[in-house]
Amino acid sequence: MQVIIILIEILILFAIVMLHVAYATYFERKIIGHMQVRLGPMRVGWHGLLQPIADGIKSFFKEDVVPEQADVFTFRAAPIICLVAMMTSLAVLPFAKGWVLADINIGLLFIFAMSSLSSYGVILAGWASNSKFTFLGGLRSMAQVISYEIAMGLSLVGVMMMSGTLNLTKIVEAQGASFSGMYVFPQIIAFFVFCVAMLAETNRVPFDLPEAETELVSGYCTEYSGMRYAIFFMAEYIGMMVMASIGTICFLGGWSGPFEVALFPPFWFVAKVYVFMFFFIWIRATLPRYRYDQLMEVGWKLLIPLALGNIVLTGFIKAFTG
Amino acid sequence: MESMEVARRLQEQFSEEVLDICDFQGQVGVIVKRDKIVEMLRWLRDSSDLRMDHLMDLCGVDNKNRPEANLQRFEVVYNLYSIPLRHSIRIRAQVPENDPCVDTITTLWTGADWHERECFDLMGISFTGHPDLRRILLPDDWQGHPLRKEYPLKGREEWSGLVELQRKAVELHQFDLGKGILRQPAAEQSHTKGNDKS
Amino acid sequence: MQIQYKPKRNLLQTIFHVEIMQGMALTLKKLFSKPITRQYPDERPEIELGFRGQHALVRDEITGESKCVACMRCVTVCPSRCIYIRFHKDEDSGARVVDSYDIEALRCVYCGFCEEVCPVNALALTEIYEYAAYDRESIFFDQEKLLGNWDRFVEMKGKAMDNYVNPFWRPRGIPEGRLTAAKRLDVPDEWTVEGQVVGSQANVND
Amino acid sequence: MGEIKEPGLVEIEDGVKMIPGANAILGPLNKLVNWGRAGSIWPVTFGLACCAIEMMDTGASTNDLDRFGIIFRASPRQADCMIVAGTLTKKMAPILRRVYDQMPEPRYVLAMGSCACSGGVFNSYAVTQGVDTIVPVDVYVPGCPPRPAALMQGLIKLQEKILQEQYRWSLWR
Amino acid sequence: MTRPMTKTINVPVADGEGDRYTVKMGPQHPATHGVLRVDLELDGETILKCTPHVGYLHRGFDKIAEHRTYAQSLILSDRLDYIAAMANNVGYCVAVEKLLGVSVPLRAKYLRTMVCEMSRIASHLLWLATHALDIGAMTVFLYCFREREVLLELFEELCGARLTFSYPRIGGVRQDVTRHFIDKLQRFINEFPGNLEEYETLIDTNRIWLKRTVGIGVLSGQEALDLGLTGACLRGSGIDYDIRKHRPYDAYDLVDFEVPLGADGDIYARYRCRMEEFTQSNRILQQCIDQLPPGPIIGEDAPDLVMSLQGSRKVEVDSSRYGTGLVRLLEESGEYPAGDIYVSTEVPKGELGFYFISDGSGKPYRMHIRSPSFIHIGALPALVEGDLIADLIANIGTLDVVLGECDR
Repeated sequence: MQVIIILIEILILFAIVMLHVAYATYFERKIIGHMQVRLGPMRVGWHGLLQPIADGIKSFFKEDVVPEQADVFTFRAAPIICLVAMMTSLAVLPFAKGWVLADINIGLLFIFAMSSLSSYGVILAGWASNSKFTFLGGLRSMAQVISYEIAMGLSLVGVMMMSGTLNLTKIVEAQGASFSGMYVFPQIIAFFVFCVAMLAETNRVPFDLPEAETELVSGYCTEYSGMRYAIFFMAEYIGMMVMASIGTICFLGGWSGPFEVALFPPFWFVAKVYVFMFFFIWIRATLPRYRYDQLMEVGWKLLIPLALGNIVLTGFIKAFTG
Repeated sequence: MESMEVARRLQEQFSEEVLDICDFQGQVGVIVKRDKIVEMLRWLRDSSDLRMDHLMDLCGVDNKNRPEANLQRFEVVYNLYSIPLRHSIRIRAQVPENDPCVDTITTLWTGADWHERECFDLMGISFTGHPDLRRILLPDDWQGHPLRKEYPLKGREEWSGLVELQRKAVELHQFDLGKGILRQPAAEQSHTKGNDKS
Repeated sequence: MQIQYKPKRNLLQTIFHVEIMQGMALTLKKLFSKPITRQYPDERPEIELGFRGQHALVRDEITGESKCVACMRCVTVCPSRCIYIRFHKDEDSGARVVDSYDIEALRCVYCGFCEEVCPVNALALTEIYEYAAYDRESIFFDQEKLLGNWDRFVEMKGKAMDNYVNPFWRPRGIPEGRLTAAKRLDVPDEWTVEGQVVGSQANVND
Repeated sequence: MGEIKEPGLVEIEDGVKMIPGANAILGPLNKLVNWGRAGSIWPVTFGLACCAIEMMDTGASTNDLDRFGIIFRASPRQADCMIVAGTLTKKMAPILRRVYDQMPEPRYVLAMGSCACSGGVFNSYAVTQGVDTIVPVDVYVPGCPPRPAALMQGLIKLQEKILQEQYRWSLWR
Repeated sequence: MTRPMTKTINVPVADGEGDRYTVKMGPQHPATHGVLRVDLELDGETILKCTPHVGYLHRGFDKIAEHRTYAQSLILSDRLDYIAAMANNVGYCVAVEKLLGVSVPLRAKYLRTMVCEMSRIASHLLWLATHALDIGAMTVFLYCFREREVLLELFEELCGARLTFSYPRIGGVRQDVTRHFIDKLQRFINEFPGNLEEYETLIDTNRIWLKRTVGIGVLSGQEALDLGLTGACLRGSGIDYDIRKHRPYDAYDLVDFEVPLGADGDIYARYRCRMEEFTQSNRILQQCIDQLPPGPIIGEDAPDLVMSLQGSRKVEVDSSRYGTGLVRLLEESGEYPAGDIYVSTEVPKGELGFYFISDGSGKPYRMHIRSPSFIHIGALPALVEGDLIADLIANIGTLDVVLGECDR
C-alpha cells in the first residue's frame, strides 16, 4: 500500500514539475521578449499560452535522427541519464512542511551527487554524437561542472555550519529559528558565490559555454533532434528549478513566509523559486558571455577563495557567539 | 606631389621598364614591363619622398578586345596611395598571353595575398613565389577562368559538382514525405525564361 | 581625434558590480515599457507611397485595357531582364499593338527602373507585397494577371486612387520640362523644384 | 540507400499515408499534430545574402517572429523549416543540400527572395537558377528582398499548408 | 525507417598527431556573418592555424557588369554590401561620374552625403548588434535593430525599398526629400544619442565585455597597413586614413566632422572608434539638414537610364510624342570617354574602390571592385592564431565583414 501511495505521489510530482517546466519556457520567452521591447509568443493560444504544448507535440512527432557514425547506445542513453538524474533530485526537496517524497538525512549531498551525474549525460552526449562541436561542448561542460561544483559545495558549507545538518527540511526549520529568519543575510558572501555557481552549473548566460550558440552551434546537443532534444531541454529546466529550490531552501527560508497560505502550503516556496527563475532570465537578457579560460579563472581564482573565506568567517562567528 | 610628377620620377628611375604614361580624368597610369615589378613597387613604397605605403587595389585585366594598341594580352593593375603624402599612382604591368605570370608582391604587402589569388582564380594569371596560390572564389575543381573575354557569362558547361548534386536531389526526392516542388533543371520551362542573350 | 575611454571602475564599483547593476536596471525598466512590436497580420505596417512591390499594368479608365505602347524602354532598361513583350505593328495606323506582356516576378529585383522610364505610365510597382505562393506559376505574371493586380491595388487603396501619383512616374524634384507629356502629373507643391525643402542655414544665393 | 518501411501505413496517394480503418482516432490526432507543428516552426538559420538581413529584421523587436512560436535554431537537427534567404551559388549548393539532408522529417523549405527563387539578376556562371533544383520548395516569397511582413505572410502560408496535411508522421524510434 | 544521406559532417574526433584536430566552422554557422567558412587547426581550444575560405557567395559581379550598361549595374552595387547599400550606390555613382565626366548639383551632393551617413549609422548598428550577439549580449542586438528599423523606414519613404535602394543616379539622385522625411530624420537625430547611451550602459564598461575585448586581436598600425586594412580597423590602430578627409567626394568637404582614432589596436579600440563614428555621423546628418541648399537634384548632362550603346540599335522613342524622356538622352549616341579609372569612397566597412576600364561602348569593359571585407577576411589569420575559439568569434565581429561584398 505504502508503495502505491509513493508511486502516486511520484506521478503527481512528475506531472506538476513537467507542467512547470513547460511553462518555465513560456515564462522565459515572455519575460525576455518584454525586456527586449517585443512581445514573445502571442498567437498560439491566448497570448501564446499554448505555445509550450505545441512545442511538445511537435517535438514528439518529429523524426528522431541518430547519426550514422554515432555510438548508438550511448547516444540514446545520454538524454535519459540527464533527465533521470535531474528528476531524482526532486525527490528530496521539501516543498512545504511534510511535502517531501524522501526526507533523507543527506539531502544536500544527494542533490550534489545527482547534479554531477547529470553532467555525465552531457559529456556522453557530446562524445557519442561523434561531432566536434558536440565534443567540445561536452568537454567544456565537464570542466565547468567540476570547477563550479567545488565552489557551490563550499558556499553551502557555511549554511551547513549554521544549521548543523544536511537534511533540507531541518535546514529550513533551523533557518526559521535563527535571528534573521533567512540565511541570506549572515551568509551574503556564500549567497553571491552560490548564485554565480548556480548559473554556471545550469549552463546559463554568462556561463553558457557548453551550448554557446555563436561558437559551438548548439554545443553538446547539436546532433540531437526531436524528442531527445526536448528531453535535454527539459532536463536543463528541471536543473534550473532544482538549483532555484536549493537556493530557496538554504538561503531564503524555504516555505516560510510572512503569513501562512492556508490551502496551499508551498505558496512561498513556489514564489521564491520563481523569483530565482526570474533572476536567471534577467541575467540572460543583460549580460554577454565569458570566454572559456576566463570562466575557469572566475571559478578558481575568485569564487573558491571567497567561499573558503566565508567558511573561516562563519567558523569564527560560530566560535565566538557559541 | 602630383601623380604626374610621381610617374616622371618612376620613369627616370626605371627608364628601361616604363613603356608609356597615360593620363585620364586626372589619374595617371604607368604602363610597365612585368620583369622588375617588385623592385619598382618596393622603390615606390620605400623611397622617402614618395612613401606609397597603401596598396589600394590589385587586379587583372584581359586586354583581348581593348582598342588601345601595343598592349599585351593581360595586364596586372596596381593602385597605390600614400597615406602621409596623399598622392596616388597606377602601375599597369603587361603580361603576355603565352606565359601569364608575374612576380608576387606578397613580400611587400601581406594584404596582396588574396588579391593575387583572386586574380589567379578569375583571370588565370599566376604569381611566381606566392605562398598559397589556390582558387579562392570558385570551387577547386572549376574549369576555366571566368573573367577572360572568351568565357561566356553563363559559363560553357555546367560545373560537375552541381550536375551531380541535381541528379542526387532528383533521386532523393522520392524519399521526401512533403509536397515541396522540385524542379527538373534540365527541362527548359516556360516560366523560367531568363532572356539573357549575351 | 583620439578616442576617449570611460574611467576604469574602482574597487567599490567592482565589489558591488555597479556597471552590471546599471545594465540590469535598464533591462528591468524595459520590461515595463511598451513593446514596439507591430502585430502582423492584425496590424499591418504603414506602406509609404512609392513602395516597390507587386507589379501591375495600369488599367486605362477609358478603354479598360493596358496603356502600354510597346516602346520597349522597360525591356531595354530592366537589369535582370525579366520583362517580355511581344507586339506587332497595326497595318492601318502603324501603331504598335501589344500581343503579350509578361513579367517573371521571381526574377525581378524591384529596382523600379521600368516605371521610371515608361513614357505613358503604363507600369507600376504597387504597394502590395503579400503574394507568396506555393508554386512558381502563380508568381509569373502575364498581361491578365498584371491588370488584375492593378484592380486589386485600386481596391486596396479605395477612393485615394482618384489622383494617384506614383513617385516613380513623376520623381520628386524633377523639373516638368524634363518629363514626357504623360508624366506631367499634378503633384503636391513639395514635389516640385520650387517647393522643395531647404535647410535653415542654406546659402540660397549660391 | 534503403526503402521506406512504414508498417501498417498504406499510401493512398502521393505523400499521404493512413492506417486503414483507424480514422476515428487518428482524425482528431492528426489535427492536433498539425496544430502543434504549425504553432512551432523552428527555422534553421540559413542566411546567405541580403535577404538574411531582412530575416534577422523579421526576428527583431519590430516584427518579432517569436509571436508565432518561431525561434531560429543554429543546428539543422532541431529545425523544422529552412528559410533559404539569399543567392544560392553553385559553390554553396552542396552545403544547402547537406543541411537539408540533416534536417529531420517533417521538414519544409521556404525560398525567400528573387535570388533564391530563380537566381534573380545574377544570371551568371556562378549562381544556381533557383533553389528548387536542389531541394523541394514549399513556399516561394517574392521580393528583393521581401519586406519582413512579406516573409511573415510566407510563413503564415506555410502554416496553412501544414494544417492541411494528412497523417504525415514519421516514426519515433 | 532508414534514411539515406543523414551522415555527420565530420571525420573521427582525433586526427592523430597528438592532440591536434581540425574543425570546419561554417559556411552554415551562426557566427560567421553569412557564408564564411573557417578551417581551424586546434590544440584543445587554442587555434594553431586558421584558414578562411570564401567564395560561397561569389555571384560574378565583374562579369555581369561587363554585360550591363553603367546605369543598370547600379543595382549590382546594392547587393555588394547589403547592410550599407546606400554608401555602395553612392560610391558606384561617384566612380562612374568621374569616368564619364558628369557633374553633380550641390543639392544632390548634400542629399547623397545625408543618405551615406544614414547608411553608415545603419551599418554600424548592425555591426554592433551582431558583434554583441556573438559575444553573447542578445539584448543589444534587439535594441540596435529597433533603431535600424527607424532608419530603414526612412529609406523606404525616400526611395521605396528597405535594403536595396538604387537611390542615387549617375549625375544626381532619384527623388527629392519631403518635409515629412526631414522631420522624421530630425527626430531620429535628436533621439539617437540617448539610444547610444543605452547600448553603452549594457556593454561599454561591463566587465565581461571588457574581458572579451581589451587586448584581444591586437594589430599595430604598421601591421594593419601591411595587411591592407581600411576603415575603423585601420583607424583603431592609430593610422589616420579616412577617404572622406583625404579625397573628399560629395559634400564631405563642406561639412565639419572628426575622424576618431584609436591607439591600442585591439577589439575594444575598434569598438570605441565605431561608437565614436556614430556620434560624428549624427553630427554630419544635422549639418546636412541645416545646410541643404535649393536647386536641381540631377545634373543637366546626366545620362539617361536607358543608356544608348555604341554600335547597337538605338532605342526607338518618338520624342515628338513623348518628350525627351525622363532625363536627356546622350544624343551623341554612345560617345563615351575611353580610359581607366580607380575611384574609392569611404563606406562603413572601409575603402570601397571601383576600378573601371571603359572602351567607349557604354558598358564597362572591365569593372573590378576593391571591397574592404575581402581584404579584412584575408587578415583574419593574423588576428586569431594563438588565441582561443571564442576570440575568433569576437575577431570576426570586430572586422565587420559582409560576405556579399567579400565574394562579389
